[in-house]
Amino acid sequence: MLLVLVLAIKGPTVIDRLVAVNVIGTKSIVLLLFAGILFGQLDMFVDIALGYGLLNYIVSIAASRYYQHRKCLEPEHTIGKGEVS
Amino acid sequence: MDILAGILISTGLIFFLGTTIGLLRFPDFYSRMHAAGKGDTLSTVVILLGCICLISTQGDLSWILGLKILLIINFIFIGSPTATHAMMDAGNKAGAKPWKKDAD
Amino acid sequence: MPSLPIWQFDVPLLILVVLFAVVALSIRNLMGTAIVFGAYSFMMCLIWAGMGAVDVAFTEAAVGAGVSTVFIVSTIYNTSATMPPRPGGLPFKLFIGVVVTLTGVFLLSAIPDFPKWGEPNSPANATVAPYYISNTIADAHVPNIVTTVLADYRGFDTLLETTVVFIACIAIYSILRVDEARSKTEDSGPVDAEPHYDPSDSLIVRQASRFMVPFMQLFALYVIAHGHYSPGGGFQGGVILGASLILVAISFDLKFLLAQWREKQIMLMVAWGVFLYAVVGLGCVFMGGNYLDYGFLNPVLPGEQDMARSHGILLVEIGVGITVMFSMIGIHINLASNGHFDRGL
Amino acid sequence: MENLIANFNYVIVVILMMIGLWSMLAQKNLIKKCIGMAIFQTGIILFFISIGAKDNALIPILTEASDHKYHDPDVAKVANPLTQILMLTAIVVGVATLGVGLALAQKIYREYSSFDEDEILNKQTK
Repeated sequence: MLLVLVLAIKGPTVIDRLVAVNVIGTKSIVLLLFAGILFGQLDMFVDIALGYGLLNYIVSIAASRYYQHRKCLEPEHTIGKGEVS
Repeated sequence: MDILAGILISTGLIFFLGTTIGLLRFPDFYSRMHAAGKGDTLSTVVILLGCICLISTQGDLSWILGLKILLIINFIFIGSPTATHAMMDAGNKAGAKPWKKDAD
Repeated sequence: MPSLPIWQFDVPLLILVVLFAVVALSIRNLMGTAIVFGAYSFMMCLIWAGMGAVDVAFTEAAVGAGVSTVFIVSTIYNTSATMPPRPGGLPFKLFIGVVVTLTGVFLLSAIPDFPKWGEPNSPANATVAPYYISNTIADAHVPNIVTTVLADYRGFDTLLETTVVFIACIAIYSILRVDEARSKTEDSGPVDAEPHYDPSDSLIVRQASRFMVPFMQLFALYVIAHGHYSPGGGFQGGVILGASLILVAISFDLKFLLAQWREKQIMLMVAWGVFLYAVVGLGCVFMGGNYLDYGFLNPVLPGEQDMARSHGILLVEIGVGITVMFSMIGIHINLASNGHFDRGL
Repeated sequence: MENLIANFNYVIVVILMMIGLWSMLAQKNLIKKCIGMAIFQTGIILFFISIGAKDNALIPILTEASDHKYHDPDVAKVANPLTQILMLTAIVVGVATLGVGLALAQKIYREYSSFDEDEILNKQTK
């Protein structure tokens, strides 16, 4: 399930990575709950998932504030293929 | 109840598969956002509903767990579209170009 | 019955973690590095949960989702995200590669001496840990063993760790804060040309944060108070509280936060947390016990000796929570505004 | 192969530490050095946590449920709490030290307007 997202994380621009990380964060909530069900002690894991549900979107808001204020897209566009050194 | 849980979880997984395919295959940032924002939220909510069904038969304290998972669903429902909106706005302001058919 | 290291769960995640680390370090744009590092921390949280370390997973969740990535992003915001391509340097990199590989080979050669993964009788599990596990209920009435060990059995350790957080906050203040910040005048201009603040953007984000922040703070208080029975405690709750105020600073404005908490107040509260911890310890000495031996507090706190220990743990956790919360905010306002405290991320 | 799976966690620990070390030594960019430090640290945390994990054990929070007993629990059935608390504090302290590192980097950028080690050295010698 998450293996597909690894491909997404290599997406072309930084902001695509942001999208992918947001998706990964939401999916970790689900995976945490599954781990809790596997352990048979879901009541302990549900708190962590709740914390994730609350905190998950801070990162994306922070990063998007960065782009809103900078108003210039990152040079990863211009470098193009050479993004991975 | 277990059958309902199975149906819900597998539906969520199908939606999630659609999300990932959309993320990988769509050509530009805005359409990727479209796939991620909708599919991700919906699939997570459906899977969590399935989890509620799955645990609702075990133990007498399971209604608290169900309530907590409902809270998680609530927060995801608020937080995830907000994050999507913020990212979309950021992409717009930062100048990501929409994809046109004749561009590439 | 599922076994604790769920192999099918852990092994792919461990491989993914290495992949994420490599990807994070090989991206040339620093923003990308920060974001992929956030995903790395999500994976780490899942690994801790899979190994049964729920408290560690909770801490990692709060820190990774709320705080650390924001720190990196705000640093990049005040500086630059680009890495100019540098030609050459290949011999140097080769040399470093050889050094690192040699270190790795030495470390790998030590692996067969270690106990197997999940060995119940390994030296780390056989010495002092069984005492903690079997005596926590009798000593302190706290089912969460991690909380007991954290605040009671190894209270000195935690006191010093809290002090380290406190010192780190002070260090950042003394490194970054500029002198003009006290006057708060607008003409003490930023060092490099910062983009101007646009108050008209992101109404939706503001409203959503207005809705979410009270729930976060309530949840954080629940985490601190309920840490005796479920994962949680001062560190996690403090980080979540700090993250909620960081969210306020991000989605509104830094000034909005600083209008409510002056920097002097923030520093005072950071000190108050450590002070509360130390005073609880000193109170035990005055009651005739050893330092941080909460059992002797039972004339003051309700309950018998074991319940007094439980309440003492709660007091200490509150102290830890205050320190961690306000040092996170202090670090954020310094990093986000480049020490000027006027505007920032 | 059996041996490798049994010690897989240590292999990952060593790899993570190598990545962190390489990043701290070979990268010229200060922020990447900071992130390398954080990765090195997670390697060490992983080492401790995986040493504390036990087969067929549950999480270190006692409940009245199933095979956990409130009083007199089965020690082999509960994961090691000691390593967990050490690492729990280490994570929070780690984020504080990461903040200190980033603050230093920001200060250096304020003086030299660069994150690159070589450029900073060049500007210093001028």
